[in-house]
Amino acid sequence: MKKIEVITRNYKLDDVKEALTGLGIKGMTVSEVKGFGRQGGHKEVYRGAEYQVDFVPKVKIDIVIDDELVSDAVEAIAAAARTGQVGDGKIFISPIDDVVRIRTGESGSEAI
Amino acid sequence: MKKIEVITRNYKLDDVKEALTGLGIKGMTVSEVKGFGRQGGHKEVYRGAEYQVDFVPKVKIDIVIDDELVSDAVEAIAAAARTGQVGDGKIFISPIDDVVRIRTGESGSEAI
Amino acid sequence: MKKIEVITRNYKLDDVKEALTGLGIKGMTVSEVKGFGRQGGHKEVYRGAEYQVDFVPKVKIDIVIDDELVSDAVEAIAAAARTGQVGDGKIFISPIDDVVRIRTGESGSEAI
Amino acid sequence: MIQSGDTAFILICAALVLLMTPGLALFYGGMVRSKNVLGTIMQSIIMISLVSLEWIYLGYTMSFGPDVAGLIGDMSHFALAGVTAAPSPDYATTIPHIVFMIYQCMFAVITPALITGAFAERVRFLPFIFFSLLWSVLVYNPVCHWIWGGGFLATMGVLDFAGGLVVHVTCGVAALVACIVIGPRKGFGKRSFIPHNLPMTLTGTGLLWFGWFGFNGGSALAADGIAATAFVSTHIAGMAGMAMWTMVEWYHSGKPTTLGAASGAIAGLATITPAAGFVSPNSAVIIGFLGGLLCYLAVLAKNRFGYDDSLDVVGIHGVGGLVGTIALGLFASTAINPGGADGLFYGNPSFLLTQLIGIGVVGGYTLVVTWIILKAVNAISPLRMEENEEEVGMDTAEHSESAYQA
Amino acid sequence: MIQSGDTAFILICAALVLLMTPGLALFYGGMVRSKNVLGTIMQSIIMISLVSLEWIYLGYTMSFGPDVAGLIGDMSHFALAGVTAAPSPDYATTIPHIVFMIYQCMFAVITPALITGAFAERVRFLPFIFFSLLWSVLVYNPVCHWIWGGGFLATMGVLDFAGGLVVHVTCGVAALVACIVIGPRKGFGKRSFIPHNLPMTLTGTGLLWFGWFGFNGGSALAADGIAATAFVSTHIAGMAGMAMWTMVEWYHSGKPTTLGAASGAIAGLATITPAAGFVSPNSAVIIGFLGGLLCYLAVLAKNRFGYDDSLDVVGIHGVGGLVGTIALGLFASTAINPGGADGLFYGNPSFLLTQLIGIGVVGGYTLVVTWIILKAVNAISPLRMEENEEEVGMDTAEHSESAYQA
Amino acid sequence: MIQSGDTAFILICAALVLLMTPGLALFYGGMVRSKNVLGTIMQSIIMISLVSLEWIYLGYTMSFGPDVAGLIGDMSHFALAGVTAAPSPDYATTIPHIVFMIYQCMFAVITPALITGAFAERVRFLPFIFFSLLWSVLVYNPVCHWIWGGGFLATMGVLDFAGGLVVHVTCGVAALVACIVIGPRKGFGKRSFIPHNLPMTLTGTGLLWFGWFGFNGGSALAADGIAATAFVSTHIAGMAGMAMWTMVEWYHSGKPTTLGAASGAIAGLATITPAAGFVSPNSAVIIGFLGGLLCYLAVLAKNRFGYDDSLDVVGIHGVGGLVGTIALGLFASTAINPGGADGLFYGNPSFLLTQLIGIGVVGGYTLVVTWIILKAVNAISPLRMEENEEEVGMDTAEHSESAYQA
Ligand SMILES: Nc1ncnc2c1ncn2[C@@H]1O[C@H](COP(=O)(O)OP(=O)(O)O)[C@@H](O)[C@H]1O
Ligand SMILES: Nc1ncnc2c1ncn2[C@@H]1O[C@H](COP(=O)(O)OP(=O)(O)O)[C@@H](O)[C@H]1O
Ligand SMILES: Nc1ncnc2c1ncn2[C@@H]1O[C@H](COP(=O)(O)OP(=O)(O)O)[C@@H](O)[C@H]1O
Repeated sequence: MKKIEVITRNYKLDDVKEALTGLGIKGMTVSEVKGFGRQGGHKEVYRGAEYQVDFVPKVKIDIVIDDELVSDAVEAIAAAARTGQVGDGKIFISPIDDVVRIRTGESGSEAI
Repeated sequence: MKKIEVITRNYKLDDVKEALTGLGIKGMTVSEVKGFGRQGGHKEVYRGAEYQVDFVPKVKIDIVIDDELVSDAVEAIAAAARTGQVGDGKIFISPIDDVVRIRTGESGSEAI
Repeated sequence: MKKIEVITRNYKLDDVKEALTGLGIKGMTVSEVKGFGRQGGHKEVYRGAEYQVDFVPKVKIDIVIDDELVSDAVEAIAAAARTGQVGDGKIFISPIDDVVRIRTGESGSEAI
Repeated sequence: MIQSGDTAFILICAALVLLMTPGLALFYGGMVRSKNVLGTIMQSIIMISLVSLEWIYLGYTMSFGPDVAGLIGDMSHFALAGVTAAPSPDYATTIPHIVFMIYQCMFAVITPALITGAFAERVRFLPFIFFSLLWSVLVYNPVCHWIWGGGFLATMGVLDFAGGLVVHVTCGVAALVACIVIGPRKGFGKRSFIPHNLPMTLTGTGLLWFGWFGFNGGSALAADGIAATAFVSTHIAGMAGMAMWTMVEWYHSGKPTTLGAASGAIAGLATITPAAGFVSPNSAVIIGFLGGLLCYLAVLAKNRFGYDDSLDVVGIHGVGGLVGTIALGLFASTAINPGGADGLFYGNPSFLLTQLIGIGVVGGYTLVVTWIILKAVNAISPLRMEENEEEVGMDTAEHSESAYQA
Repeated sequence: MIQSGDTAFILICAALVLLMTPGLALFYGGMVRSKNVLGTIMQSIIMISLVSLEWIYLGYTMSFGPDVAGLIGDMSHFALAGVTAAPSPDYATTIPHIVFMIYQCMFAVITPALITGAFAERVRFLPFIFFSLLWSVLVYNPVCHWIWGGGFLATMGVLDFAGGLVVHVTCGVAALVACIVIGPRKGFGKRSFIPHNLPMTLTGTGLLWFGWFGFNGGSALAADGIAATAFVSTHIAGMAGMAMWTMVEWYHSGKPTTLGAASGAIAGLATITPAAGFVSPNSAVIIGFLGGLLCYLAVLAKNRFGYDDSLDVVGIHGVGGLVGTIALGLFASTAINPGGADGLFYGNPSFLLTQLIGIGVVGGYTLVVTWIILKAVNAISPLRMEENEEEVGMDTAEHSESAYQA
Repeated sequence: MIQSGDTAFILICAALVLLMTPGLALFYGGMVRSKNVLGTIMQSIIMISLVSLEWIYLGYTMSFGPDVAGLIGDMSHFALAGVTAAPSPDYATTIPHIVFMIYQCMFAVITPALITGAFAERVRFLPFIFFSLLWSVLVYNPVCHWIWGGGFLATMGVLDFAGGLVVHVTCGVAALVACIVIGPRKGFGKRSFIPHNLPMTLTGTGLLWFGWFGFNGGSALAADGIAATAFVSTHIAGMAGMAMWTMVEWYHSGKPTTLGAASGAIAGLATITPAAGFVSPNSAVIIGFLGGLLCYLAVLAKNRFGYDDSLDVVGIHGVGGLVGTIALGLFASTAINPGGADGLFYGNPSFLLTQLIGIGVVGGYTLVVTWIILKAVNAISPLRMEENEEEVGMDTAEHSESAYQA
């Protein structure tokens, strides 16, 4: 099994979710993050004091799936999240040793 | 070493924490996430406009531990977090190559 | 490629970011987390009811980089984040199978 | 004859008392968990429409209409018949009758809103509406009549300047009954119920204090020396309550908290309410201190008894109203207000007895009728949310909304 | 001669109306996405300085200066010349002239602030300032003069107690034009625009209601029976609007929402505004119900038409002002206010016609002039934010700030 | 004789000034980091109890009791002896004496609360309480007596309508001394201290502006033409301050910010405070502009000097009070207020000199005594939090609370 971590623009969340459910993927976990990258940040000014804010709001989507689904999922995600502008984000793929569903105690592919 | 990622109901956090400290595990890192899964979401209405909100609040708990502790930990977590209702969540286990304790520079099992 | 996960004090974020950009690392993703560890928590009191709050605010920084950069990065991070007090946090290193840049579709080291 | 100064004052005071209801919504809303904040706010603000509507058709005439046997007002003022821009011959004769009516309306609105703190985070909206409406009609209106509308307690000489009995004791007793009948929140005693937004609670406290000047000061029904006395003792007791709670808590649990300061202020303000226009500033200091101290102890005691009066309506409003009503029996002075009475400390023990009877009657009546209403409503439509809806929270389960988006 | 009671009342009412602008800022601010909350608040509060400055040099004299041909006031009161602490011979003769001036200033401030809800989350600050200033001068001041400053609509007998036409119809029509000219938000119809902080919106609602007592009650310009009538009908219509919206929404979409309760309250308050001092409390109940119902339907209808009136200025203020102005033609009664008129239901159909003419004139004028102003401003400096700035949000793009830090 | 209009007005004004303290708590609370928001709010609201208690026993009689050698009031009014519902023979003779007393109390409350912005986010609560109490007794009470209680500065002819010297200069000077003695926040100059919740700050701004009408308008102590003048110039200077700061900042740093608009408003309001009832509306425009401009420059200058006046008490209140007191020496006109004076621009340079002497005396005295108090308190109980407690934040370290829960 693999974990796919997607970091992308907030407002692309719904599109990515739909792309994934389109592939029959039924679960994912989302968190709000701040990203630093080529996209750059912006200036903020408080009573004359300037601050450079380098972090921009992003959303992170974690999906754990079976190995054979990975390439389709990555393609679908990239298609859904792409705007072509700097800051579209990344997809990271990493290994998962095992999964357990808490409710039932099932493990492995069963549990996803 | 392994990383155990637990995604479960917010109000189970304290129970899971106690289960883990009961096994002598002394550290963990928690974040608030939103989950999409079989549990389903709910409808929201703002001035007559209806929205389907698919994400439900969950908590994510990351614990890095030595390999030999993994199975005990998983069992304890599952026992503590289980309600038997859909939405109890998942446990993901993944490999960790190394750990460093920032304060001392220690690494490996020492650092946990 | 590796993922470096840093969990450290909030106010060290800027220092760590500078240390990493000093090494030419151009991207990272940050989230707010709560940590449980040796540092301990504090007591809160609401209308006479006492609660022990075991979690302290921390920041988590995820950086995906090529393998050869890892040891330098870890050293730089640890140096930047260290105060010597309990609670400085941890660095976790884990394997990444692949990376995709959404905007371009590039993958592997290219995509970071 | 209409006096513009008095009219200006009572109109603005009515506006101030109206503002207390959203103030209360914030005070309570900050103390619940974030998934219940809208539901909690809603339980307060909906009273503005529910009770105001009831008031103009039923409440005003039941409370202030011509007296029937000392028990209730008759229907003469149904739908505000005879309530015009001319002064009433009976009440507040220097301001338009409708000004008196609307000022009193604001009191009727906030009283059932106060009760909601007792069963916060676990009640369904529909039966809650039934309960609040019935309670306003069957408890608030009669008690208001007995004391302020020329009913039998007024005849007996029971005094209540601005609602120690009419507002605080009734809501406190109702709160106690309600939180016992409805039962504790899921996880009570195991999970921690920590306020989700204390700055919101503190904002509410500020608005409540501000509004309380209208509540107590305006109860003089004129911009005169009595209003001045009431206004001053309100501020004094509020600050004394805050000072006392803060000090006792600091001593007792090691730190002074902002929620404690806010709670002490509300305790002091509630405690002075019945006495505001009848006592000297120096008595107000003592009454405020007493309020702060005894309400703090009452809130601590609750944790022993184990009922889930979630936002401490009993401990603060109930005990505050009780202590204030008794304190009035001790500290009242006709030197301050010739229209009032002398209390025990001014040589008149019988007035204290009168006040105790007032408490007994109002408390007993409220207890019984509230219990009956709760049982009746529960029989038709259960007040308690279903377990998993309670888990999900009132905001989505009862109102299909979320309070906050990142 | 100056009456201290009246002066006290109108000064405090002016303060209450001032408070409505920050109240509105919170009401609107809570409904936008968090990245736009500061920009939204700014669009309201900046009116306090922009329009007040305009008012003391131009607005007051254009609105209330000696009449020129029924169309506009002359420049006699430029820079408040002749506006002193002595009473005006023409307006509000029991209070200092400057009190009348500052009270009216607060109305001029909030009106363009109300419009901003229509084009929330997508407008650049500089051209927005141009638009608001021009609109105040070219729309608000003339219309205000026509109705309240002795202009031709006043002469015709058009009545507007506290701003159904002057404030709500003008801002509603301007809102409609503006949201069509400026176009919908990026992603409109696809992404969901969910309020980021409803407790903020509810806090704003509370402050607006509180301030509305000053808005309507103070429009009597004295602390008298008319003020009492206006105050009471304001409260009654607000609560009836809230009750109606809540019930209709509960029935129609399955749950009563807090945003619905707040919206209904504002709808009821807007609807009663033109009628407040001219109708009986029982008429106010009906007017409030009508406001709640029709504004609800108007907001639903919007979703059909597909224009992006983001915070429903048209549906709530425009429709509210319209309905209230017509309702005044139906329910006005000289028994309540001898200085008013009798409406259709009191045997005088011609007054209804007068009101309809008033609506036609004010609506038509506002529509045309607003459109011209928008086009002119757009030609000089485009109102609409650039796409990626809109994505980033007004707070950082227009104001270099962030509302919240963890 | 008691006038109901005046009594109504001053009572409501007292309520408005009370509301400024929670307003200030929000204004300041929004500007700190989220871990310190409760501690910051607490430092303001606790003044309501601390200083009110001090006021009724000591403060009122020291400030307004019978004069002793031009320096201080005697103990005649200890515990409000002789302060009743009858008017004072000396002050505000148309309202009850206790109304004057409680109105003045609200000023005494907010002044030390204003200082807290200077040393925000780093002071321990216990020594802070000592400091504030001593400062109220040793600085506020004497200065208040000198200027408003018939002391030597009043005799010399120094004028201060509503607290430019008594409130703003004293708190500004104390702020400067305090932030230097206490030292900068940990990480000052390296880490960024960004406001955690600007909508909270803007809410506070709205409440402060609203309350300021009571602060300045009520300082006429009657609902008359002077009150009208003061009310109007307050609004005008507030809006002019906001306009000026916004424009200067826009020009200077590229964007107009909401914090800038709020800061400019407060600067304008503070600047007009000493002058409010003595100057014409047109002068108020200029004074407001001056306030906005000079306070902006002062805040920028601070960044050069490197002291950590965290929330700009010196730059806004100190400089505002200073500029306003001088401006009064320029713009005062007996045509506006016969009880006032003529300033330089009205042909009377000596009055400007008098004002400068007033500034010198008040500023010098405050500086020295504040420094002594700080040193004395530090010797007994160090004001500064320990390093790691400062890191953890005041909310948990000092008050065992958290402001927000998800
Ligand atoms: N090496 C990295 N490790 C972790 N996260 C990264 C890394 N590089 C980029 N990111 C995340 O991806 C986001 C987008 O990256 P950015 O360089 O701005 O644009 P793009 O994805 O178009 O190349 C960043 O905001 C950050 O959250
Ligand atoms: N494939 C997945 N990848 C990542 N997170 C998942 C996945 N499936 C479920 N989750 C997370 O687990 C939570 C619970 O899953 P759900 O399907 O609702 O119930 P259950 O755990 O009882 O099967 C989800 O809300 C989501 O956060
Ligand atoms: N085993 C672990 N797994 C995951 N996170 C951990 C673990 N141990 C510690 N942490 C994280 O590191 C933080 C710091 O750890 P702590 O034990 O307090 O101090 P130190 O890092 O100095 O040893 C914790 O707050 C927690 O977020």
